[in-house]
Amino acid sequence: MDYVNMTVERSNVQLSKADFESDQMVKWCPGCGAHAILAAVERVFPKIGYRKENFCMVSGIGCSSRFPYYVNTYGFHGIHGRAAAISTGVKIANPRLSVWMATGDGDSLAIGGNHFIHIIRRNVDINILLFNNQIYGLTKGQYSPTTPMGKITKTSPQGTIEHPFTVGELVMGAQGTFFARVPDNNINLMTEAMFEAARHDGTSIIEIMQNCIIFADKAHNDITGKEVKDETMLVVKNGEPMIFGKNRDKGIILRDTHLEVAEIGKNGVTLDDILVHDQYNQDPGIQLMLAKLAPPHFPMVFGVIRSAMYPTYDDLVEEQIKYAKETSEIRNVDDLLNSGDTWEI
Amino acid sequence: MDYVNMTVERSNVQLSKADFESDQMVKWCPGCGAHAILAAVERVFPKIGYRKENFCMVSGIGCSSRFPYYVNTYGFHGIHGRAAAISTGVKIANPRLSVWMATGDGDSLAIGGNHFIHIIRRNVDINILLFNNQIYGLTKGQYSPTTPMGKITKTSPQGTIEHPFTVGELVMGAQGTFFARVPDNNINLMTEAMFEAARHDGTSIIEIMQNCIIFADKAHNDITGKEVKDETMLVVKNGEPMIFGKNRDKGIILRDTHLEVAEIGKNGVTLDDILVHDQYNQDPGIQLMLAKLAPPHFPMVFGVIRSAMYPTYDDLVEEQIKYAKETSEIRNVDDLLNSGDTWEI
Amino acid sequence: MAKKKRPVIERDDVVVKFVGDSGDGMQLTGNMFSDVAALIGNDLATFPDFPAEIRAPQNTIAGVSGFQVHMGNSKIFTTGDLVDVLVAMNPASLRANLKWAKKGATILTDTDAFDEKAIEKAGYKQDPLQDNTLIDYNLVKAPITTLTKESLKDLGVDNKIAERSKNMFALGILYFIFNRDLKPSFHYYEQKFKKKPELIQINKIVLQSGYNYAETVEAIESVIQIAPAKMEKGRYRNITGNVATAWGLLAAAEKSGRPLFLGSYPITPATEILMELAKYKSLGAKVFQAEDEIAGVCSAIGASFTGSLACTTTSGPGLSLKSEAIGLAVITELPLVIVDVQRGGPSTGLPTKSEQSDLYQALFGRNGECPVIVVAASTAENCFYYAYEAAKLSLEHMTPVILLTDGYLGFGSTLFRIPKMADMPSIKPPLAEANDPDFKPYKRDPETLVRKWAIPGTEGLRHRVGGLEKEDIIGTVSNDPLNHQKMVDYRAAKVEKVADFIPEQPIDGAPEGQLLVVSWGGTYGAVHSAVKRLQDEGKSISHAHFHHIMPLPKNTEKVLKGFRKIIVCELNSGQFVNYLRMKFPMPNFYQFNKVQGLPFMINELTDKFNQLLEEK
Amino acid sequence: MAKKKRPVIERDDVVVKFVGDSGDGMQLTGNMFSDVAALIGNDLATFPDFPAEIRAPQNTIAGVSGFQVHMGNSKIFTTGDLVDVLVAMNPASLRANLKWAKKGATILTDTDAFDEKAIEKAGYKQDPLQDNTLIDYNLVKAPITTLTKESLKDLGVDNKIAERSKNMFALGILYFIFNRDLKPSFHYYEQKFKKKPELIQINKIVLQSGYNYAETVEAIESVIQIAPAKMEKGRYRNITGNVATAWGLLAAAEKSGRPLFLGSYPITPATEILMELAKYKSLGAKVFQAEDEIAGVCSAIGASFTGSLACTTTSGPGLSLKSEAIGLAVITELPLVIVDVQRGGPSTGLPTKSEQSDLYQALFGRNGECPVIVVAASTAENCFYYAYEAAKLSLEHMTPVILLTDGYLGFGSTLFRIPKMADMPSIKPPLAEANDPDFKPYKRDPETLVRKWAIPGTEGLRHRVGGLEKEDIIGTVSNDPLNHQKMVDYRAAKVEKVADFIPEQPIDGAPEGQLLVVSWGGTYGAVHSAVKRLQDEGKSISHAHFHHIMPLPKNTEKVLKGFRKIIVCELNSGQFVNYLRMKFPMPNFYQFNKVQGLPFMINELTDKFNQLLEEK
Ligand SMILES: Cc1ncc(C[n+]2csc(CCOP(=O)(O)OP(=O)(O)O)c2C)c(N)n1
Ligand SMILES: Cc1ncc(C[n+]2csc(CCOP(=O)(O)OP(=O)(O)O)c2C)c(N)n1
Ligand code: SF4
Ligand code: SF4
Ligand SMILES: [Mg+2]
Ligand SMILES: [Mg+2]
Repeated sequence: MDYVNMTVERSNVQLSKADFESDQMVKWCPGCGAHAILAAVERVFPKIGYRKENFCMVSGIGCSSRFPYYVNTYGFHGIHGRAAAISTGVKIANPRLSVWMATGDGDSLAIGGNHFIHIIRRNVDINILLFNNQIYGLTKGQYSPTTPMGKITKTSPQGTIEHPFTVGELVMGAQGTFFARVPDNNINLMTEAMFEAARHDGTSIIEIMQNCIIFADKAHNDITGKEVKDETMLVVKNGEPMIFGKNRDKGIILRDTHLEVAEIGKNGVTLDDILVHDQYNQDPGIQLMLAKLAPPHFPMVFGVIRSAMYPTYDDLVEEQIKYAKETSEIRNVDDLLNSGDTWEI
Repeated sequence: MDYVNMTVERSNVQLSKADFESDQMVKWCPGCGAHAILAAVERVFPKIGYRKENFCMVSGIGCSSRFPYYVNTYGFHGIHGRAAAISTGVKIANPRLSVWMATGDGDSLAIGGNHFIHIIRRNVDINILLFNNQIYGLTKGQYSPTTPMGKITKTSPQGTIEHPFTVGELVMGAQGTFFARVPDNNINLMTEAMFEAARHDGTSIIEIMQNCIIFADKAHNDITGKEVKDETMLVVKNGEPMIFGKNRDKGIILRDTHLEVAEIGKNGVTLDDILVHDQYNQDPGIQLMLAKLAPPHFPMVFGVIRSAMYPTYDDLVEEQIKYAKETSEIRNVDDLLNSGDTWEI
Repeated sequence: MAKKKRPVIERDDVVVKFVGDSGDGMQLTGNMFSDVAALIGNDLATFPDFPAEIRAPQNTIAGVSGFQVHMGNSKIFTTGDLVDVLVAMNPASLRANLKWAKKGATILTDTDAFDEKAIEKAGYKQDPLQDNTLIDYNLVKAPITTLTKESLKDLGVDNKIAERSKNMFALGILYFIFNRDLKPSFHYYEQKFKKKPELIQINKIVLQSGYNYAETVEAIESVIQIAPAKMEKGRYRNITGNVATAWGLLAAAEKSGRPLFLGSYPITPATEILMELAKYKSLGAKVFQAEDEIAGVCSAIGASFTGSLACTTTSGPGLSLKSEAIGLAVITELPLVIVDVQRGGPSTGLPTKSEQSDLYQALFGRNGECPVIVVAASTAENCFYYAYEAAKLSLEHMTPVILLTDGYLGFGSTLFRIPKMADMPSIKPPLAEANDPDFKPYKRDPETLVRKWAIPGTEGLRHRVGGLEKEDIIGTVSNDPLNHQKMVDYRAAKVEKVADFIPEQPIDGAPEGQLLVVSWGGTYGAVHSAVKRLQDEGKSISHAHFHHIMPLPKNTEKVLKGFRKIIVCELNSGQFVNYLRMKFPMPNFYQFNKVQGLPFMINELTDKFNQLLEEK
Repeated sequence: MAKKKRPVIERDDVVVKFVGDSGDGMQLTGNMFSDVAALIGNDLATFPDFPAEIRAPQNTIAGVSGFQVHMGNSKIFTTGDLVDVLVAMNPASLRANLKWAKKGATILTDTDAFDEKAIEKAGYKQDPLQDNTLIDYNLVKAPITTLTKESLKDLGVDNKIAERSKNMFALGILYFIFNRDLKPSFHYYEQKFKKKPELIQINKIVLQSGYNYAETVEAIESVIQIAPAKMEKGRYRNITGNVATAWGLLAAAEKSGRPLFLGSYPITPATEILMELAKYKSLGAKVFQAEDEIAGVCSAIGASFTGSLACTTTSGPGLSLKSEAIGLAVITELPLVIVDVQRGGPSTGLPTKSEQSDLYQALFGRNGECPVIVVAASTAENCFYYAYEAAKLSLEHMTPVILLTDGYLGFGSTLFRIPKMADMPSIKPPLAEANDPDFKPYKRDPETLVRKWAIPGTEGLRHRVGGLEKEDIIGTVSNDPLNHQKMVDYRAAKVEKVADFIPEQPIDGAPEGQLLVVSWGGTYGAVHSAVKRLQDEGKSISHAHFHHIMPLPKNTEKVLKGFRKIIVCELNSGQFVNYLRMKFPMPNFYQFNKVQGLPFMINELTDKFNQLLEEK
């Protein structure tokens, strides 16, 4: 397949799904959206082309964070909220690893929020699979920072009174370079986004609208459900106009300072008026507006929304080290110990 | 003066600066920008019109966080990074207090990043004075999350390799309802922004471009310096066109999907083409673009950039309690103890 | 099979455990069963045995969910070591629990669930109902699923719903075995399914069918009767430790006049306290689900500064995260109740299991000289009283209190005699009065060394506190060396002085003798039972169970000195015994420790005690 | 005044302190002064005394900055209790430091700085140079500012710059008093101001003028000479504890072949380690300034999993924040070096002051049963060796190590005999080999109980670790009760076994006697000096200073048992003594504690020791 990030060591042989299957019993609830995400990962990893020993999967705590046990890679099941910090250490220590992080909306946006915005700001080359089920699954059903306002959960018997984050907005507000949104019920969209994330040099956030069948069942159904999705999901592709609808006759246009839905063929709107998606645009302005769109007045946007080039933290670390090694007179610890003011007695 | 947030108890008497002066020695370095911020606060507090006992000042740790000692209000000097969490507790516990938070770029954006984005998301009615000196002052000069990339500091001898946050972008990415940016060398702009922050019902972030004369002297000088500021600062006012320049002949226009600087009178641009600032716009799209603007191609935008109405967390808490009190049968602990399944022996 | 009248056997106490797949409704079944026992006047204790996963794959060992009930005709102290009656709904649950069954125990199984696949998944080589596996037990094999479906045939209920009520069929069988009345359960269905009346009928029919079926089963040779326990008169309810903790905090808030604020982040096994308190906005409780544990405790500190009874609830990893902030509450001398519902550690450890291994952390886990009050509850029911006590001590002594409970207490339930709020001890926080001209933020009451609490919004008391060392009396920042020493000493003395305000340490048994058994926290029931057994045998053994840990009761040294040997029993590697060693340089401390995520068994305790009694 | 030849007085050791306003350059002056002492072969120790504020208002007590040098003709163990020569550049610095001056000490003041305003700001009622305040001292009053300006008149230097070099004038006076050569300082200027040659000249002139002026001052009746110390042959340098710590880590990385990773967040007084390591990218050190302490330690854990010598550096509040994550490193059994440069607590406390109050936290401050290795450095210089040792133990025993230093060690400096890397002990981490068919993540070396380190990227070793309890040998998640007990015991035993690999505890003095003085960490110098003094007086007193705290050296009990009384001296309220009480049930522990943000004074120690020696 085409270009992937060249820092990571490549495999000489063609790998297959079996290379990444672990021998551990998968303990998610039957019907949980996480199963599909696992299937997507097992499908995409062999395609990426790296040596299988160079994959490293890191997670925090939560249902989603059990992920590393189910993939046969080097894996680290961390503590709650700290996956991004652990991943950062892994990647800096060895940039030749392909580091993947599995995390939840609680893990990364509640307790882990700080590490999340900082890994993004630094643009450490990590691929983050954010299982957004809008609930704390593992602790059995408390609201999370993405739970819609008003929702009744175990800790909000009168409905939550917290305005939720929109993951894409937060990512871009933190200077993110890659953001994709995918539903857990479309394995192709998932694998495509994962593949692009692997290619992207920098922090890649893939928000996966994942169903928690036990504590927030059908939370995404109004958007990703079979019956509605043609009208509620806009899947963007780079270079293509942003069209959706059962008859693919609706599109997104920019009017004055804001986005609007227009019907092609009505009010003089033609295909040429429809915005063409540019995921590589450095300026996140439009991408941010896209990430914010949501029903009832808009479809929600899926696919790779942003993928902008920017130096990565891990590359810059290596560059500074290389430069220092080339220029410094201190080449080993004996040099160091004897540097500066010393005298003989 | 005009409308201020009505939750907080008002003073019967006219207060003055003297009512807020503390007896503590101010221990910031001579020439530090913090002195001017203190002056602004002492000027604006009496104008706000609240009872002086109802002001509560909360901070974390840092030079900026010594602020509470220097104002005669109830004050709490917290621990590093946690001012937003402490403030949240203060305000929920007593919404009739006017809670002000003094914090630094390290305190709120490094260690305190998580509480910062969550207080904003919840829209707790707190006024946050964020002293952005682009450095850790108190610990003597390490780079912070707002230090420009490439800057040499005590911990970046080869220059930082971290992409900085733009405070306004982070605020809006976290669903912020109020954002203002002011320089520490303009007391009027500071007091105006503080007054508006007090009026705003929700989390108000005032980013103050503060000079740390010791460890990052003149960090903002290229923008707020006397010699350049006419060309590098655009001060927005609600309802007014976004004009700047020594001759006030430059303005901001929207072309296609992005903002541009235009000269009035050139290329057919007239005053009418210049964008008019709408700080109350719910949709943060343009406000976000404004917050991002910076030299060399743009001026940096100052003043109140966003101030949108949205329910506050603390108000909703009170509402739910009120509703529960009106509707629940459990009115005291005896009721509670005897509720549900009980039996007599 | 013909119905026949069974002999009724009187029993003092019986342990029943319901086990099945996560989806089999064992928690509900167990709860209904114990409610009926409680209603007829048995004392009881229950414990749910959740799988670590939300819904592990069906029919696996990992997916087994259980509920144990211990009921009796006198005070019940534990949930029972071994089981008299085991209801096993599938092969995996049988396999996982058989080791807990007494020899000769009655085992009720759903034979329909023992198909080849399920048997294999459970890890059995062959059907345990057919080979010798259960030869030592009184096996009741019933095709429960089939019978349930059959009983509903006439109603035309679809198979799935029918299958889901098989737990009620099993419950019906148990009701027969225990000679129970079905009416309370009928009443329960009527309440619960008000909005789905068809479910009322279904459940009633199934329960009754199970009962009727049992009458025909020959293996059930007798029915068991447990007389009501002689309990103090009063109104009772069943309560879990977590709910009791939540209510204790609400009670303290009401009594003290200080509004309750809870700042918490969910974590097993403490989450229920947060969920419970979130329900009582009508009592003015302000419950803030924070973004993390640090925000939880820091928001509570903010609320405490603002005059609330401020609390935060968590488990071990969360307590670690809160440790820096607890130091802030110590130096600002503000009340703060920290509840740690302990679980298995270290790190994430065994989150759904219980142990007592956070004691070190509670006592010592903060930077600097940073003493706090530590108390520990010992039963589900007294979580109410110790939560109340923790709040009272915190409010009256202006210092953080850590209340230690654990997963067993938190999830387990006991009966709770409902107190009257009027009878609860008073709580009088040292509020500063408006415009008090003598107010100084760090001026202390000479008797308690407690400073006054001056609440924002009060006229004439504006002041500032914070985490830097405070100047004595005036409370400004001070770097003065002798002042620092003084303040360090004050903070320690203030906590030590709490010993003047707590009860003396009681001894269960003679105040002098061969062996003193020491325990603390959630092990009370097992240790008490073991000591009692040996006392009944006439051994020279006494028991001191500690609820107040920091400070220790004033007479502690005297209590310890009365015995030739002291054995400290804990579900950790020896944290309390080491703490006692620090305080009392005595050579005769022994220790008995278990770190298995399991409670003590009475037998292992008595074995150990006997050994010590016999050795020189 | 005429120049006259002064008598030369030989002294064994002298303490000099430079004090002035924050902007007066006292740190630089002190450093230059001590460098010259070192060059001529004196042994020395230095300590800077920063204000808590960056630049407190001029001429205030809060703004006083100081630098103390203790130099001598034999080994120097402390920075000195009291001062022989005090250079006070303004009234505030005089007032703040006079209490540290010996009776009869020489006090050099800049009379120009004693104007009315400054005198008042310092809190003096009248000019202390004019009244009886300094009657007990040998006062040298010099109009330093004026003289400095004058000396530069010919150069046409502007007044501001001239004023800023007044510290060099004072230094010149000191050089005269101590009979020093000016050349090394001239050389220093030449190096430092390569790019600003005018400054070379200015400084040289001012320094020389000060020297010359001193010759004319009558109050200087003699000059002091300190002979070179007899030190082991070798190459030397001056080093602070923080720099030594940083270098020790670099040395361990080189020796072990494991790349250094540091994940840290700035915090006083530990920041210098981070800043120092950030300089050595040429040695491959990867230094990550994290967003907070938790990210610091967690990134280090990630790097450790990935095969680095992973470290994190902090002070008390930061250690609190890291406690949860340290548990993760314990259960994943990964190497991790945590450096805690202790400061005054609790909470933010006294951030610029030093104490030893994080010991409890280091030993016990984590949830669950969570043992780590704890070692403590005792001099600025041996921070190098104990950082190296901490890394070695961590890498070889696959477990976190907490290295305790403190603000005194960190900021203070001593001479450091430069070792050769070839002579440093080997470090052999237990790396798993690629494709090892026997590799199992939790299989242990039977001798050390250490598991193998299998580094991501290595062929044939893919595996997963994490914070949930691990199954013995295979390392998968396990909830099994007996497995949990086994793993808890393994983790404890693995740390205890480290005692087989560390040196026995040495005793300074006889192995038996009346009084054993026990100390640990940064108090070594003062305690050693006090004991030595009494030993010289023939008292039956010995000293055991502990560097290895968890585990303790194997012979510890034997060491303690040799004495009638044991006194444990600490700069906290008694944390190590309580830890010893836990381990050794002996009735004869006494304690001496001080929590003032100040080091021990030799006199207060000898008083206490004498008292114990005299009492029955
Ligand atoms: C320090 C700490 N705090 C809290 C917890 C409890 N906890 C475990 S997972 C979780 C939230 C899970 O939510 P999310 O990240 O959305 O994952 P999900 O289970 O929904 O996939 C919480 C609160 C913990 N394990 N550690
Ligand atoms: C838990 C903790 N970590 C670190 C520190 C050290 N520290 C104090 S202030 C500070 C950063 C200050 O930077 P900023 O917030 O920008 O404030 P400024 O001093 O620049 O106003 C740091 C790292 C601390 N006090 N506590
Ligand atoms: S609780 Fe929800 S998120 Fe967790 S495994 Fe079950 S369905 Fe999935
Ligand atoms: S160090 Fe910088 S920020 Fe701090 S007081 Fe001084 S000038 Fe101000
Ligand atoms: Mg979730
Ligand atoms: Mg700053």
